[in-house]
Amino acid sequence: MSQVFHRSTNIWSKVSIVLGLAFVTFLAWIVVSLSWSGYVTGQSVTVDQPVQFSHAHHVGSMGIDCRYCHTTVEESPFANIPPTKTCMNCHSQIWTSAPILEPVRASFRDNTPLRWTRVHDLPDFVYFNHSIHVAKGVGCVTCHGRVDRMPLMLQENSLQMSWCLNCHRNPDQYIRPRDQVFSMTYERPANDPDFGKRLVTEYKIADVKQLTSCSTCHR
Amino acid sequence: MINPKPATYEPAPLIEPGHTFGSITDKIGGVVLTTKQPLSWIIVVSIGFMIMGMLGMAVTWLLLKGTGIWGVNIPVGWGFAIINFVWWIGIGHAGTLISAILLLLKQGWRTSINRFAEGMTIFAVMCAGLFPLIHTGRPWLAAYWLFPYPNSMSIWPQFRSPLIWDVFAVSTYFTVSLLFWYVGLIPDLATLRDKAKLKPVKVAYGMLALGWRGSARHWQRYEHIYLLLAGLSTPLVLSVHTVVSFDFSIGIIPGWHATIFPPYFVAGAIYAGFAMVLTLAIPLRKVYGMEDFITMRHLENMGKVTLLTGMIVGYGYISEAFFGWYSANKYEGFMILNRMFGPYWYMYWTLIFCNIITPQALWFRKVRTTPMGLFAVAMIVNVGMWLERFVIVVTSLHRDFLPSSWGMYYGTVWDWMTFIGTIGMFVTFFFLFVRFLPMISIFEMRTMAPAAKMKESEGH
Amino acid sequence: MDSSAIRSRLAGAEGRLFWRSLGELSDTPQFREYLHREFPEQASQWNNPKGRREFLKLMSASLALAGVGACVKQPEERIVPYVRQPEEMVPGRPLFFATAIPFGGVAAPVLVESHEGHPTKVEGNPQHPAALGGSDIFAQASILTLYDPDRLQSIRFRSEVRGWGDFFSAMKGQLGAQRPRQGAGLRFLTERLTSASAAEQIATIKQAYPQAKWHVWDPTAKAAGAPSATYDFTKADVVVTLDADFLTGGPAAIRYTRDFAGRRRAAADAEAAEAAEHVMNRLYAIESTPTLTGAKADHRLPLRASEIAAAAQALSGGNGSGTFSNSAAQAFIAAAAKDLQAHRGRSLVVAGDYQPAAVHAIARQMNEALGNVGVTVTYGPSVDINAGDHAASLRELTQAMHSGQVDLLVILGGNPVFTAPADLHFDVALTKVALSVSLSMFPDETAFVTHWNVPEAHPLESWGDARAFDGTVTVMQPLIAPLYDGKTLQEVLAVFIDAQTGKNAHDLVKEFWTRAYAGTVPGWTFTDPTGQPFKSADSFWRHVLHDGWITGTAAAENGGRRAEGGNVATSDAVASTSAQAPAIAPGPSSALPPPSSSGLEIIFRPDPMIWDGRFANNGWLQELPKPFTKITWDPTAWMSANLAKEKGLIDGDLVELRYRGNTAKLPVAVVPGHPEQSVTVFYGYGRQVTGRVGSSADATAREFDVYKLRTSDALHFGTGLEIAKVGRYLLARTQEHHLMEDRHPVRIATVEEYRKDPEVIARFGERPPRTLTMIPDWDYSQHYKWGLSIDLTSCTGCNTCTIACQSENNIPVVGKEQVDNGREMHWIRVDHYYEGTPEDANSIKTHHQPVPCMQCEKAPCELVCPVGATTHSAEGLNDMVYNRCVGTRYCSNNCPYKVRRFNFLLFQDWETPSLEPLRNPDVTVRSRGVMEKCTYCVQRINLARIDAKREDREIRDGEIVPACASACPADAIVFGNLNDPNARVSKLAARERTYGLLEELNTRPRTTYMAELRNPNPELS
Amino acid sequence: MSTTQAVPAGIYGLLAEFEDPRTLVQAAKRTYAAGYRRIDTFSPYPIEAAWEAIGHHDSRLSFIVLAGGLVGLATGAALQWWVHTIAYPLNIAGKPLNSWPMFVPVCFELTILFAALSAVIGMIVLNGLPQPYHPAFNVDRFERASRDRFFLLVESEDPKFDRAHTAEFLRGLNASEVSEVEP
Repeated sequence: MSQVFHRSTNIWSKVSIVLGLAFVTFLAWIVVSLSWSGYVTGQSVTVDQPVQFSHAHHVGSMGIDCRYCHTTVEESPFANIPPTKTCMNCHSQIWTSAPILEPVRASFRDNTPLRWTRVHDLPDFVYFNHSIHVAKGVGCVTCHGRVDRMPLMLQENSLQMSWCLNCHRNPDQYIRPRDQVFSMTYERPANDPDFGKRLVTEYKIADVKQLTSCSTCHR
Repeated sequence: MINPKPATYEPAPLIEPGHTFGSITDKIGGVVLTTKQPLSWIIVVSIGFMIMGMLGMAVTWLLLKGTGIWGVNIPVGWGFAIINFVWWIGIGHAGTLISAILLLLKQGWRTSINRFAEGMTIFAVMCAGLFPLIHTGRPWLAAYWLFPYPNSMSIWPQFRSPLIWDVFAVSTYFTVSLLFWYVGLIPDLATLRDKAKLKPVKVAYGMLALGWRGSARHWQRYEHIYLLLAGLSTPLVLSVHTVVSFDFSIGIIPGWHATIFPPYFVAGAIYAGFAMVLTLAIPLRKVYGMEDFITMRHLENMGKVTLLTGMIVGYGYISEAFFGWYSANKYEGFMILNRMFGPYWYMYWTLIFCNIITPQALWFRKVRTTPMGLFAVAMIVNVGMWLERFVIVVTSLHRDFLPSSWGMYYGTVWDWMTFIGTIGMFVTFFFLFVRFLPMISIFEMRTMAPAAKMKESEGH
Repeated sequence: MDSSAIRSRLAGAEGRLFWRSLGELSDTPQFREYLHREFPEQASQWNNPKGRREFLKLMSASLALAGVGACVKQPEERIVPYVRQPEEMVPGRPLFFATAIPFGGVAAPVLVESHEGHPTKVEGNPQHPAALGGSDIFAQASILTLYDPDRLQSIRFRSEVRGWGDFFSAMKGQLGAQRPRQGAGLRFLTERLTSASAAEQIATIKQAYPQAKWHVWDPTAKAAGAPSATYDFTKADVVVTLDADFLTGGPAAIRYTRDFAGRRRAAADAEAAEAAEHVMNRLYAIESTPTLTGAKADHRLPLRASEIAAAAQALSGGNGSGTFSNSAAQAFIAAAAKDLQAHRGRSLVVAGDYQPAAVHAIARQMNEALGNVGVTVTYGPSVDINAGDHAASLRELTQAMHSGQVDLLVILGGNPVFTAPADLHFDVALTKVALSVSLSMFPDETAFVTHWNVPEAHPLESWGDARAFDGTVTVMQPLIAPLYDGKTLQEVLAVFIDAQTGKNAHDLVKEFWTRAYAGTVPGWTFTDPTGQPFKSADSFWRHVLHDGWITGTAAAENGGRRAEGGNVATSDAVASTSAQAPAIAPGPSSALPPPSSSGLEIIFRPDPMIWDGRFANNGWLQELPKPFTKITWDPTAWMSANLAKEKGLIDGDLVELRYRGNTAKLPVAVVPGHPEQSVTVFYGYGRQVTGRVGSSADATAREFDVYKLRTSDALHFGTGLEIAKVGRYLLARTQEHHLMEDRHPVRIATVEEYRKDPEVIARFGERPPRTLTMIPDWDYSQHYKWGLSIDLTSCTGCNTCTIACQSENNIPVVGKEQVDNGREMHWIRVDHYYEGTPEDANSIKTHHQPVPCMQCEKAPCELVCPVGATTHSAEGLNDMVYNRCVGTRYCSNNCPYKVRRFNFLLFQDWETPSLEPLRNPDVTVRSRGVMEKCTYCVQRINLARIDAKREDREIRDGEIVPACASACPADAIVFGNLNDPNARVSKLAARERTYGLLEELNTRPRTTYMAELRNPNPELS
Repeated sequence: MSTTQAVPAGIYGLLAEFEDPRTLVQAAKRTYAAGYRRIDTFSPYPIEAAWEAIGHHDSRLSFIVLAGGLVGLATGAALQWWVHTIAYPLNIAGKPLNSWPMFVPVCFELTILFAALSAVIGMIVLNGLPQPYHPAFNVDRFERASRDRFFLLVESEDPKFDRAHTAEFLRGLNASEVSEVEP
């Protein structure tokens, strides 16, 4: 009998080829989409902190300015995490016995720093400079989101290169007046198309060639 | 479609007399379907496999420690890896040439050698393809950063770099060769399906044969695209080694920056390839008694091609030397003198001996028609072609523009293990192929059988 | 083709003018076999069981490792803020502090960059008269020593860990015993010191213990009786050196280089009009071994060390006649003498530190006769508080030790057990000492045999003070608390002074200088830079700490008062030498040491990199290519080509040196221009007890200790050396080939030629017109256009740029084997070429050329990168993106300058924790498998650009200074914006002597060179 | 001629076996001339005359391959142009953003790749492969179709097909054997 296969194999052979191709495509899709996912980027993932510090409370309700704690943001590449001293300025007066603040008091007492877990963590080969962004009208909210609504701090954006490039390629769509940089609630005028462009010229913001040169961020 | 050229003098026949469709089928198919193999096969494959293991070790150590385990340095940033890459790719070319170009040229004698020549191509390209990847400092990234795909960095490959051209050329070349090879196999797989006795074997070959049944309608489309593939492979094979030569000629290093490279590399590739085909064919026909199909005529023709391409390569060397002098460029001039009389002089002169002096023996019909003679020449040419790449890569780099940065290069034990390892890989794969697939195209051999002759009115 | 024709052309290429250099050894089989050591090396790795197990273990993990390498999540990071943040500190921004790094007791004034409280980079102090912003390799490398994990980490008594309290009480006990005997059994041994506060402490101790003795030993100290002189090269038109290397080897060289090179540059670039007052100075170097000074000289006369005195005599005699035979030498000396005569009051004769007092006397005599004193040279008491005959001082001490008179020996710094002359047998003597104390930064040979070891604080951890070479008082302040509770010299001395019990270095130093300010210390009155007295002690001290030095304390300004200041410390050493102070007139020529007629001469020199051995554990210095030979990690015995031929030696031969009954071994380096019949050996290697870097790899290298040959009666040279080949030794070089091969990477002309016809430089090569390209030019007019200019006329080849770059850019040390394999990582290298015939030492001319990345506008490297990891920035920088690089090395192959460096293996040390604070946080730390190269210090560019943009202004010219440029003592490297016509770099780029390296390749380099101009004496050429 | 198996009512067709290519081709021609259209021949190697005889010629593949090639060309050109001028314009070695001469090699390779793929896939699809099961295999002797025998198949679907009459006709074409093919 020279007939090796059953009738049905005609269908099966064709179907399996199609399925096989589909499966490979699927795998590729998985891998690619994984690299964009919050699992890899840490986007919108909350992390444990030694103290359950709530920006929502301090910024949202109390309306404390960003710079009260993050003092160096305007002059340094690095927006500092406040020293325990800063916390104690108030908390030596109020909530002096709140159990939640014990780590802070302990730190101040035994002079041992708090060990916060980094939320916005760029790779070591990326050199981000807060001071210049603040100086050129990039609002805190633009990258960090509405921290005044974050009971626990989380990473609003992916912080991936493609995300950075959105703004470095067309800053006019993102920047705001300098006096609004630290505002949580600022809205760009909707009806003014070249509002951003005017700011770009006014603030002498570097052109796109410069902003997208590799050494601008990598060195 | 295929007829032997009307012979002017009495050449050895392309197929020894007395063969029928059946005898051809049994002879070639028998090698695959038999249950027991010649001892030599078992020995060769096991040795090859062991050497392949050595490759595995070398590559593992490389991934752990870094490229530094090799001899590469500054100024000689490329060493064995690229030499071997070019060498293997070159070898691959003969397969495609035989199956495609000789097909277009209606060279009947290609029929009995194209199948394993194509196999040789595929395995050679596999060996070659390994090197550009592992020679990088960070292979785990190079493995995919060299391909354009949407990524979170919004960064793409740099298409002006010859290395990217390589990526596309080599991967295309591999794919097309594989397709060509497989398409050629389909009817033979069907034969094996029908000829096999055991059900599992029938099923295995049957699935691969896609249910081929020799229908005239199928044959027509089959022949159509087979010709088209040949037509596509021909410019492809030329382009691949041209692109490989761009790796060097796009560079500005004296000894690399030469317009003659593309043709000279292609010729070199075919040269090396035919040498390798001979190296494989001569033992094969002996071990499997295929003298009837791979006749003296084939060997002689291959000898002639080797001689011709050898002369072209020789011309390449001479013109390199000539332009070194004629260009009146102090860097070019020094480069060629450094090759001849510099620290690597022995490499250069050995190369001249292997690639120019030795093949001259092929002028003599006596040599062309003694398998041993041919085999010896082929072996020497294989070595010579490796040396050629060494001379191009290393002696150009080690003394370039600024005397202060001149240096020397020597391969380390890891370089050698990797190189020899790929030879083991090649041998293993090739002999596995010989075991499980017909090493000679059965259906095309049938067309050579006397019974296939038809009157012009009916046949073609 | 006609091979004879080729041969003839080849012969042409290597004709008389250029000769086959050491690099050509790579053609000889021995050398090839030498380079070809990979196999044994790998095999050994394979054979040792540990290596193999590791291999197999890792092998299993590998593929997984390789697979995931790319797409792993970042590990969690912590942020640890301050509890109470210091006032001036802004996290993320560096601070700079002025301090000093003493070298041989003399202060090298520096500014130190500090990130979040840890120092990362040393720069020269721009205000300080002794530095003017320049620095040297030792100052640059000191930062690595600070973080060296091998430093002595605790106080030890007989190698048991003890506390400072224990030491204190132990000493007090000893003193109790000594007091009745007036300290008869008490001995101090220090190196050269210039610290006034320490001087006062010692004086105090000597008052309390009149019988106590204070000795001094520094193996590199100048010859006994040599006067202390400071030179002003800005005023000298003609300089003649008698075996003097004033351009290297110590803090003085920083300022001397600046002055000497400054003169040459000014003259080279003088417009025709002002050419008259910008005469290029002319340097005649008579030297006993090739030095960078000699390499810079317009005329160089190699003589055996013992002949120098005769040469000096002949020179003062006004002609080459008399005692002197050699004809070439006669012509040379005659011409030099004539030139000196012609430049009375504008000339200078410099005698070498290692030449005997007599030569110095003759030199001084000549300077006085020529009226140079007070103009180009100032003689005065040494800035050392313990100047004098070191050998005598040490001999006296060892005699006392041998005869068992020493109960307590306090060794403050230095490593006498290793460095003492062989004939004194210091190590044996030490065993006869009842109790010995050593203050040292490392567990070295001395610490190994002394009872008490006190870890010495690194200068960057110390309060202290020292004088600059010119006498300027320079105060040291710590950048960081002592890492290993190290103590300073003052703190240890304080232990012996009841009044100072419990005072720390800061108290001691501040207290002393405020008293000096108040005038209670004789000899000091201070005024602020404007010449006004300070308002208060506080404002005085703030000024001192801010500037790091005290104005008006230099020799020239108040030599007299300084003399008194120096005399505060009256020590035996000083007393003993003050007799043969420079005042003595030079004796008749008969009194001169006779030129040793026969026998091989041996010349002792400190190693140019690890000095007297103290930097043996400093990887940066170990891997820094030594001048001329470009050898790293090993010492060599230098000799002329003729001597080598005569003895049948080639480079890399291991020879045994027999001298005065002692033996040592050294590998041979044939150095063209070395005087005949003499061999230069470098002491400092062959350390027995030191850290992981310095500890000699193999037994052979431990025999490289040439201190074993050195005797106290002839410290610097002598005759009677015998050498015999005993084998081969692998030398790791960064440059194999020292010929220009007719390619003129360095373009050379004389001032006359250049002034007559400025095009002479351009004619060395062809400069393609900017239109010579099919490709439209990229437009840089809208941005800054960075460029770098390197002046070969000023460059002395001192290597400071290389090591400054290494420090600034986190460049790893790769080790000898890797260097030998051409894998050194220096981003800026100093190339070195010879001209002349090796057989004729007089004919040798030497050229140096620093080579960083050229930042080509049409960069060949960029074109071939498959992943776009190297691209051009808007400002025309050739960016290298490490994190994108996959390491094909194609860019390096295609770089005509070969300035790219590749991490072939994991060269960075990720393990050692103490090295982390060393790294510059503004520069990515590169890992395995990526390419790297000079970036023009883009981190500094970006910082400046950001600051400027925040202030909405343009970057000022000179606001950005790359590490190499700021470190360069010769000010040979200038960086700036080529789009700004007024920028210094643009002006230099416009000069006719500016050219691009390999510009015929049309790579459009942004780094340009200014041709080397020399000023030879027409009579001699 | 004894082996015409007894098969159930519906059969797929009749299969005639021939010894050598010549007879096959003549037979095929005559069958075609006799007005049969749903016929096919099977041979162990390609015989141009055979498919001419049964009036089959399909040239669609030429156009498929051409189309494939052009798509590849376009893809290569578009991709490279987009990457270097739109996606991330960077100054590489001072070359123009759209340095098209350097894009040629990749365009070329992609042309070949796409063309080759479309050729093979086209052939497989048009031939209705993979089709492991075919009624013809139900005839035992058919396994020699891939060895040394030549077959002519007339399908029962053919309007002129008549089980007895057609079989007779085929035997008349000196077929060594005629068998009925199970569906």
